[in-house]
Amino acid sequence: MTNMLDQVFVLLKHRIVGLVPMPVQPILGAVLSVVAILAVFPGLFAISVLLERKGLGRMQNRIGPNRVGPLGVLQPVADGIKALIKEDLVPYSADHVVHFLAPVVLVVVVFMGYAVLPMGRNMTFVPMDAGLLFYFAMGASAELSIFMAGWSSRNKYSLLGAMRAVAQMISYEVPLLLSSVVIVMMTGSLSLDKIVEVQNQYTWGLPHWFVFTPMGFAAFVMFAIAATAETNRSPFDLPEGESELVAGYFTEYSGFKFAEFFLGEYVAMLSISGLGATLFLGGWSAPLEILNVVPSWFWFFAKIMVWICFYIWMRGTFPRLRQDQLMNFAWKFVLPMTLLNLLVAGLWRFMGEGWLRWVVCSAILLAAYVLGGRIGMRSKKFGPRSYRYAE
Amino acid sequence: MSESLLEAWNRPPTIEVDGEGELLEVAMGPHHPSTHGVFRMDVVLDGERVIKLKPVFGYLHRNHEQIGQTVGYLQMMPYTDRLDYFCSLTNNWAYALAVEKLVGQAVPERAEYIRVILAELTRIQNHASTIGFLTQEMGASGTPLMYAFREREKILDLFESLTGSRMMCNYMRFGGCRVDMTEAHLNAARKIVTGLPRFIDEFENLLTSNEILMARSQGMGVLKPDLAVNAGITGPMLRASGVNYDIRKVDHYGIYDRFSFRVPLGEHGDIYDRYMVRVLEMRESLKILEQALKDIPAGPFIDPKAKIRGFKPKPGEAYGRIEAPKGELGFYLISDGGTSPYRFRIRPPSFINLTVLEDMCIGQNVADVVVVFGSVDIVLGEVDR
Amino acid sequence: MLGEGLLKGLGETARNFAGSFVSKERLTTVQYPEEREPLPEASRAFPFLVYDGADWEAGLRCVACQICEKECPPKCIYIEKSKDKKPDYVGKPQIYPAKFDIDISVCMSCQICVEVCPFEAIKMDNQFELATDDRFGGLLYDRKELARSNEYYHKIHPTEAAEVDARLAEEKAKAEEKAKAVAAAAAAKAAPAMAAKPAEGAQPQ
Amino acid sequence: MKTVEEIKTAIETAVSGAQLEIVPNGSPSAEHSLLVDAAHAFAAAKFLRDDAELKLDFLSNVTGVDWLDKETTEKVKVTRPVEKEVNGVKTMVDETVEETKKTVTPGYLEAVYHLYSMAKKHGPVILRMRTGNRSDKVELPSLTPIWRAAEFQEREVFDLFGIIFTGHPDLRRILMWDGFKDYPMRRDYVDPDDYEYEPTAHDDVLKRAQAHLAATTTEAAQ
Repeated sequence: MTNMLDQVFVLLKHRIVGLVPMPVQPILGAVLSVVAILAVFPGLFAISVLLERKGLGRMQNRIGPNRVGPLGVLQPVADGIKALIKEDLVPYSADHVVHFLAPVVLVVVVFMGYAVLPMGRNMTFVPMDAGLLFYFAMGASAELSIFMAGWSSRNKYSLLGAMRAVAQMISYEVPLLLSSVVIVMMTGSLSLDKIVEVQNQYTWGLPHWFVFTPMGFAAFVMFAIAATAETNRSPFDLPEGESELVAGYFTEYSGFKFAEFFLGEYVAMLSISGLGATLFLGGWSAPLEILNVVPSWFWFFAKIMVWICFYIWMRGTFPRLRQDQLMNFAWKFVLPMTLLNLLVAGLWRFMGEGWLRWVVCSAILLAAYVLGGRIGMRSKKFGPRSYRYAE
Repeated sequence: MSESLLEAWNRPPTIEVDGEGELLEVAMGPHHPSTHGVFRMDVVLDGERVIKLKPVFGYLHRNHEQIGQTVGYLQMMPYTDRLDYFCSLTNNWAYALAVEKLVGQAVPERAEYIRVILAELTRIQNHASTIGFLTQEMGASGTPLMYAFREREKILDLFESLTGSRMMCNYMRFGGCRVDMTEAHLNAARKIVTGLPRFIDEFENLLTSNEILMARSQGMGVLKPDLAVNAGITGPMLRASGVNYDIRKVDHYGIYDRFSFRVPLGEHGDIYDRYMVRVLEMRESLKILEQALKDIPAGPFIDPKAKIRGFKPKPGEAYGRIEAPKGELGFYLISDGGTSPYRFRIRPPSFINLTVLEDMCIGQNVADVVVVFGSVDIVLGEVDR
Repeated sequence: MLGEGLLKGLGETARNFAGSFVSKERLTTVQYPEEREPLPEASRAFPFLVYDGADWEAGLRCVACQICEKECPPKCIYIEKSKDKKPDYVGKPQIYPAKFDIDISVCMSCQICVEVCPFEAIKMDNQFELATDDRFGGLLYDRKELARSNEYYHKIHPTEAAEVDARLAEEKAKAEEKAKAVAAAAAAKAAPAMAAKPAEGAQPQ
Repeated sequence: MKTVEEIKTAIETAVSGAQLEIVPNGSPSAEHSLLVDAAHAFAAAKFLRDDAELKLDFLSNVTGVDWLDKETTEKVKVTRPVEKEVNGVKTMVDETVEETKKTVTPGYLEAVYHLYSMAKKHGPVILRMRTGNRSDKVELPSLTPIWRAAEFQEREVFDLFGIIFTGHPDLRRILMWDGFKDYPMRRDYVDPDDYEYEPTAHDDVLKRAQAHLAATTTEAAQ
């Protein structure tokens, strides 16, 4: 029964595909999967937008949207309708073709990433051997669309935003990749399915998630930071830094194209959360062995939503960094840490079983973090201050 | 479409400057999310580095000085509310002080206490919201701002129950105040004062040790003390540069010599110091409030001989100034014996504090421009008047 | 340690998030059109004219002295005096405003008109929902639209209205006393004359 | 702090040739000011800032004042030869007649500077400068090189009063837009005719509103 529930979508797909003649079956299967992804993730986008607005509101002692539908749950629908019926303004001197293509490219590229994500047991659209590689290739293409948008708008704010976005995303791609390499080293595979399989084992009822190992945890933190920067989320939301650049690269977009950017951003967020969950939090595997009765796809989506909530929480709390600080942080702190982490992962591998490797690896990483942080703060002369008073 | 407009649109976005290469010229404002209203900065950028910055004023210019010269002395009082609409009560006080100086009007003791209480409450709510706006400009999605407004609301509720209006108080009169602060009002003020330290602690927890805030504000927008003095900078911004000059301590206007409070001073003159000086000033204001609310005597709240109608000062002039939350707010009045001033001049702190905006921004990043600008703490109603 | 302040901040927002579900203090929103906070008594919006009794036209306290018109800072009051007179609250015949307009779009709610009015005739209302889509006429209130009963005044500013009523009653009493005294004096003056008159009349022509 | 008289003598000894005058202030505040001639104002201001005892390092307030032409009428007795017929013979006789004489004191623009000391915590010292007249001789030396605080304020005085500060680094209009012609803070400034809807107009405004209405209706009729 639990197995049935777990595999309900897979079985459903097989049943439907079985209805058509053999030669058409692969195509229908692909179409079904695509439709499912295109239906589920924009739905999740709507939910996370609502969650963000409500959650942010609650953090700021407000209620948040509560007028459309009960408790405001229909707010995303209203927003969508509004975006659809708004006039689509294109600046006179903009490059019309590129201006039109930019949001389309973003949405397409972002959805491509889902092809390799295992969303449940046997629920990977394309179980690719080099899934991780494919994912990063697709993720990197998003920069193209952002640059297209910024350049074609012929707006100075857009241009500045696009420049920032490209610099930032390229910089953070490096730590993002390197922190994932740790997982590849531990599993010996680039296949995301394989990575989940490795984590889906239990000792004393506890899972073997990579986040519970020293270098896995370090990689997880680095990955989270880089993922935030990669999706242009607060505190790394400089490309659209509202207070300085109005709306950054999509300043000149309105109506449905604006909505597409919005959608692209959130879907990218969801997908990178999905990747993070797959790599470090065991993908679709349950957090405790006894919880395996709950279907695997539930765990996958639950982990995504928790990740999104953390994003929202950060957005509600932090101010934004500045461009050069962001770059410094990426190249001078996160990157060395990820490199060290690779070293530690190697050490872990060769030290063999036992408690010693836990202590050594944790100590190395912790010391590096504390030292690096302190040196970084010192060199920039940051720190708390004391004040004098005049009577 | 006209040819010139077309040309303007097709012009390349960069400008050529000798020796500097291609530069980007951006007009930040008047329609910009972080210019606190309608203010414009013409910024010339090399990449993201600021090469030149020229502030452009006047989008909210209503010529208050001309209004002041056409309407009578009392009639100007409600207009002063509309200068710095965040701190109408300190504006009222500065104007009342100038007129009282012009005619030699004494103020009863209770009225002085009421003025101090209201001015310090105004200072707290202004500083809190300024920090909120500052962090908003750093990109904190409004959380500190909302917390600041939560507390500000309590203070404004007190203002409304006392003066009848939340922001446009029009409360002070020459020789006192318009209505008395009853025991209920005083108790409400006491309740606010006891609740505020917790709020400031919360605020500091959220911000003071935040590494991102430190990175964004420490060493940014430095203002050297010599320049600050020479450029006539006043208020928290001056004290953040380490110059000990608080008009409450220097002029002892009102009854400020009766209270024990300290003046926090910064050391580096950067944005972080401006932030911290404001936080510490809020704490000092709380001290003043505690003392004032304890000591407030009974008595008349306005000089019974004070004239409301037919106010005609003798010819002469006076310059009255107070330490408003944003700096030195002064009113300069010349009377020719008529019912309205011959010359009415406002010395707006936020306007003059902008003198050094360019000096603080040059060489910084474009992202820092808005933060530096936010740390100056201006209200366009007062800048443009 | 790097990140300590960030964690502290995260803790603070989490506390507020959780607090918003349990404490009113951390969820300060008032959902305005449905939920309303009671206005404080001193709250003021725009001026209205007070009348006594049931008939607004007869009971208007305003005597068209035009002080408020003169003292109004943005000059939003326009008064035309009447040609005839009608009795005021004391009973003395007084001029009344034939026209009394306030341009609410210009008015800045400073209540200086209230302060300078010697007849307690103009007071501040606390009605603030006056939006209209008529840019010109819609916000120009004539005396009928401005007139409110004394009971209404009592309802919105009870303490102040009670003081005003006491003061007016005192004035009225004084005026009546004075009138009585004047009448008595007149009577006293008239009495000898009256006494003399019949004597005169008695004289045969 | 030194009194105004002492400051006056101090400046006179320090800046040779400076002509100073104390402008009394009739109000109870009794803050008398020093009138400095434009030629020596810069040197005097520099002295005030740098003098060890005064050290007026903080320029608080800069403003302009517009003093209109003053017309004074006085009755004077004038003796002049008048042709008179005395006993049928025309002779010239000196006669004293009373005449009203109108003298026009030319108006001027005035710049007022309020100085304080942040180092010594005293003040204010009020410095005044006057232009020659209100039309063509409106130059005054700028004190911006001495106090940066004057930068925007002098621009404002230039914008609203029309005093031209020579030596100001960037003298442009500040509150009004660049193409604006008049100086709106002058006492004789006439604001533009835009009285379109004035339901509660008074006095001058009423007259002008009516004139405007008449003008627009005739325009519309034509």
